[in-house]
Amino acid sequence: MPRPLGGFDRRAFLTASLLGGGAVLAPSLLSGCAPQSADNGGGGGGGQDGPIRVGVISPLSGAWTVYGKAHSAGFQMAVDELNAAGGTLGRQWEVVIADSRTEPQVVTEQANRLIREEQVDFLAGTFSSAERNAAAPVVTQADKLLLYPTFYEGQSQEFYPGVCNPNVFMFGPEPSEQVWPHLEYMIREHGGRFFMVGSDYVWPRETNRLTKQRLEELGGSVVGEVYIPFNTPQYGSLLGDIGRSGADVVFLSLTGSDTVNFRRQFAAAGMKQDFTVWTVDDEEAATSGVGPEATEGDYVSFDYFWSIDTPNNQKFREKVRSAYPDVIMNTVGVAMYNAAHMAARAIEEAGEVSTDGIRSALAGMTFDQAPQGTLTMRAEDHQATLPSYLVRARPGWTSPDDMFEVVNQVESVEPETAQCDDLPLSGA
Amino acid sequence: MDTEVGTRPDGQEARPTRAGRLRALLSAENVIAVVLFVALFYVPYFLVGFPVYVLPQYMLFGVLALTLCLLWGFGGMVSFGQAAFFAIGAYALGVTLRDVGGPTAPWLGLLLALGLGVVLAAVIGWFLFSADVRDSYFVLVTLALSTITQVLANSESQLTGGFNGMFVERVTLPFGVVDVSLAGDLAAYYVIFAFTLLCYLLFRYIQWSAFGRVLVSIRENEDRSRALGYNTALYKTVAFAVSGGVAAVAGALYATDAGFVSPTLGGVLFSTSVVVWVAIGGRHYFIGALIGGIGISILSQTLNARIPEYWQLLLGLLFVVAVGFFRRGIVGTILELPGRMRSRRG
Amino acid sequence: MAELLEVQGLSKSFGGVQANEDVHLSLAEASVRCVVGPNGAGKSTFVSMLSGHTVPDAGSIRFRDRDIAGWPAHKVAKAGMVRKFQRPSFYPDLTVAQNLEIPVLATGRRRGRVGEAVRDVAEQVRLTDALDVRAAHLPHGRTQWLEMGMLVARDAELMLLDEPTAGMTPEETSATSRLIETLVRERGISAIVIEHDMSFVRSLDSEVTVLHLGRVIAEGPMSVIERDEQVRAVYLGQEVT
Amino acid sequence: MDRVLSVLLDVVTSTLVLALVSLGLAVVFGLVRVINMGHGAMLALGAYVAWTCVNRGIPFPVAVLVATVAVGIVGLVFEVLVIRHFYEQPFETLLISWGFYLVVTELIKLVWGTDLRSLPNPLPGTLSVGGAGIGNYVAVISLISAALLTATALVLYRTDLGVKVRAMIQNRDMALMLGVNAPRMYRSVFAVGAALAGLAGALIAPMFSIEPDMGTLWLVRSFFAVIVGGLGAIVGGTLVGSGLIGGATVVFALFSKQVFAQTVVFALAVIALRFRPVGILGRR
Repeated sequence: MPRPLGGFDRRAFLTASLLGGGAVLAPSLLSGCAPQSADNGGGGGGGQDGPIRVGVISPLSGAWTVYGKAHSAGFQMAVDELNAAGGTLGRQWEVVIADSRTEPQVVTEQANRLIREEQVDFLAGTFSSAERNAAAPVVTQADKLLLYPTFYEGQSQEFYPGVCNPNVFMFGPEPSEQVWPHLEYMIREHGGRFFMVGSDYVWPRETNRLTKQRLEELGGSVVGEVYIPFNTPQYGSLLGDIGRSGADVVFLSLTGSDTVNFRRQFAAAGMKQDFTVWTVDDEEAATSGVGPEATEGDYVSFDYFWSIDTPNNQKFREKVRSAYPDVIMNTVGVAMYNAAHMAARAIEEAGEVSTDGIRSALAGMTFDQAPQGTLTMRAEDHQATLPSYLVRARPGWTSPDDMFEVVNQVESVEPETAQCDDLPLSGA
Repeated sequence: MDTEVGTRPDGQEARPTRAGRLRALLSAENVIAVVLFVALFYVPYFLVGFPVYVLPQYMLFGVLALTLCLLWGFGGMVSFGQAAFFAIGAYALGVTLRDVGGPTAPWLGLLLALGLGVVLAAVIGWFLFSADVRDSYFVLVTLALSTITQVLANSESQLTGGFNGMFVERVTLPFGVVDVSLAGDLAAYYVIFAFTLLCYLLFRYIQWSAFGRVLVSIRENEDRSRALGYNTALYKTVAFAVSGGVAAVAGALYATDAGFVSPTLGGVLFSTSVVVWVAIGGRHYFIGALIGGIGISILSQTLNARIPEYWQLLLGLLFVVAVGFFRRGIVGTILELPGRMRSRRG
Repeated sequence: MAELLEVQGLSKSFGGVQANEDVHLSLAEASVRCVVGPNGAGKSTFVSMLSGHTVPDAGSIRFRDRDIAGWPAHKVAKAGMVRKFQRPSFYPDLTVAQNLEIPVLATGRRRGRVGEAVRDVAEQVRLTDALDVRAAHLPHGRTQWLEMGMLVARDAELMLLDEPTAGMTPEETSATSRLIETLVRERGISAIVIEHDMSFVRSLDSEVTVLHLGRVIAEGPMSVIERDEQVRAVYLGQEVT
Repeated sequence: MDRVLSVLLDVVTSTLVLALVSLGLAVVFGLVRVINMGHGAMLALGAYVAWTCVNRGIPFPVAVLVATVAVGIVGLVFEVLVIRHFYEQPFETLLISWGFYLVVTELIKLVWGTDLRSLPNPLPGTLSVGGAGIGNYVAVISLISAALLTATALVLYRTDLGVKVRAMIQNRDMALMLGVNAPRMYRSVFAVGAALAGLAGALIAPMFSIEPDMGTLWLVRSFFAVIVGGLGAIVGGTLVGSGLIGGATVVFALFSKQVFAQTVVFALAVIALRFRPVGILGRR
């Protein structure tokens, strides 16, 4: 087979460089034919007539595909409801879904595409904090909004523009909403010595830091804190450490396949009988992955569960069953659903589809039709005030329908104020 | 003139070939390169918005493919760790901008990226090549390199921002009298276009140089080259260092252009994508690797939205075919088509 | 005048098996030495130690008054002693011209002179007609010549030729011996030739060193060697004449 | 004392589980010199086949057998269609088997979807070994791993077939003279390697998340286990390599952060490769 060795003699080399050089010089000679100015702000969306276009970025392939279905379905469902009711300001809604492939770098690319090419009016979605951070500079530069649905570590100025950003709204719970309301219950029922196991990144570290702070105020203590690199298959040594730690509660913030692997091995080692497990990651989809025997009796806390019995949720469940029977609905799907409805109300209130209009109308808005109860978007830091539920996995559950029973609930938790420099967050 | 020497056989048959025919073949490669760069140059004249924003990033992926092409197509070393260098460069610029600042920080960052890429590759390369670690073993080590890079980038959040990633602003590069700001997409486009062209010419120069020829001889028969007096470990180390350095600078430019860096950029998944690009584009021609990197990125972007499952499957199948049965890759095959047709007629 | 190569007390053992023991050899400028011996005599080990592919346990290899024992192969080659392998080793996917270009580049010639040197060597090893042929397509005999050409192109002062006529027709074999003679005469290159083919050795008409069980058992012109009792005993059953 | 014993137990089980996962890789690499990057996809395939069987009401042990055979057949087909053309090119086989990984992983996604799956633990409960607890199922698969390693060793060193196979490693031409049908032998070895991957995938399925990419968890680890262990030293090498990669991670994690433990072990593996390119127990 031929291989190029000296496939480039000097003459050809010079010719090629000259041609290349010529090409570089050419445009300056062709006066009046300058490159078209590519403005960075993107187009003005769909304008003030025609459909309202929303870009949704979901992890439809890659490591977090399992969450992606509920994520995009939640938004789509709300939009279908809005359209069935005649749209907003007399305009229909259009959703453009983009796949993040669970790669933050792809999010940067897709956020740009949605804004510049698809001319969407605003963005919703992204899944992990990394994905949100990847989209944030893009929306900031284009002055579009991002409605973010996922439970996350809370806002702190050092992670600007991913958080503390006037263009970003948080529809999911942060640790003071997701964890704090249930600490007293757990200490009372199972004891205050916590062993913390998390994936090795910001969300678990921050969640654990806040949990530890509150736990110690309540008289509890942390007897172990371990962070696991992603994609760790075996947990032998860690299980041993936990076994010897004398902990009451194993507090888990592992994610992805690691949480499944850990919990299955934890159960197989017979450790469930000695320790109480509390996870702040494993919503219905991940718990399904772990399976009934390895999860029974374990605690999970979120703002929403499929099994909570509010009137809103009963209606919501019916709709999901008929529209998306295959989707395991969860906290992020519901947050996407809420985000769409609240955005629609904001547009109506503002009377136009504009970043400033939606932003100022969303700030402070209360939405009582949320499946989990009543939700308020705090004006000050764009953090949703949410209900909080602590549930326990039933023995021998077979599906999300009978997966969890609620053991502790708070109707509305006022989250800690975000650690941002300039509050309230408002458009520049 | 040494034009008669160092020419390439055209086709499989053992027949002498005339220089004119070879020249035609040579120019096919150059013509494609010129067409590609002229086309890229004029893209902003015809398209606005997203393509102008995203193409520079794909060009940098193309440069990353070039660095692997040097190693694999010319040096016979497959690296599953190119993404690691790309990410290290990206973080180097990001950290410099964040922690040093000032008007010269962009240059410092690019320099740091280059330095880190070169030094890391040189150290790893010399460590392994001097003990004659090669082929599959080398692949495994580079695989470990990207694994470790991703794990550390995730874990060392003080430095890298961890899993949540690091923001990198669009830099302004002071060129003595003028400052070139990459803040506008158009400026970023042409700066990265120029960088890509420069890299392509650099790699073609390497190919043409004595170093490049010796590198190919090492791919063909390392023992022979060594027994002719070449310190082959040194040659391979230099090739690896050049490749690591260029990959790191490309990564730094990517960081400032995309505005965001996260650990997956250095991971195994991205590293293996680079191998796929180069295999399908054609590993024996730099232009093949470049087109592979840019073209497959464009296709991935468009097709992943439409047929995600089937596109990945198709890519996997294409890869198997390219590696096993179709080693010139797509561009290589097109380039060698005229020669093959002529030799069939002859 | 100092000898080109002076080998003394060279020894090597592999896992208890003594491959070479106290081997000595000296070679003058522009001369040829054949090293013969039955299978397992230690010829390959000997040549590998000379070329730097095997590190000797003991002994010295003085080449142009430098002790190169234990040097890595590429430094030995740089010093001027270049090896041809038993199985022809070249660049199969490159053309003959490119094969010859690589060793020329190693001599540090200026770019403009490379082509000339390549054509020059090609003519010497009768490959001018095949410059643009891929080396893999050469017939076996010609690949041996190609590899020898590569040593010449490298400006070797001493060629280590490990079985240069293996797989050759009788005509090619005699042409090879003429080639070696020409190289010695015209370019002043020396050669150490490891061979099985006794008629080839005879036709070279050079000094011969006989190895047996890793030791030198005889040394001298072929005519003397052939009458040596010990050599005859070693080759008993094998064809010497 | 208790702690020492329990750490020891962790080291042993970690080593044996990794050895189980790596054995198929070791057999293929050791005997036919193919670095099978598709190994991870074969593990996943084994897990999915077992999952499907169990969900159809087939008892777990039978499901494991079905997975073993099924993946063995997939390996055989892959060998016949592709791999056999490339035995003399270790580089190409490595890359092609990576392509196999990409293709099979995507096929798994198409057939089974991307939801996380799990298999119930077939042997719940624990047993106590001198005060230290260990899960029944972990104990059983550790024993199975030990048994498989022993069986492999017996086949290779105590049977006619083993002699032939080892002759083939040493010298292909000589093996031909001994009447070994090399192509058929290669094919069988590759299929056996695939079957072992399927077996391992099915066996570990109850302890792990079953998902299309589950093989990536093991990719680098098992390659290092095999290669660091040693070329040609199939059983001992795998054990030593797994001990270094799996066991050492456990030990390092006692004193340091997990990240550091994993990084150091990889770095050690690279250094081992540098100074003993043929592996710790390997021979050229």
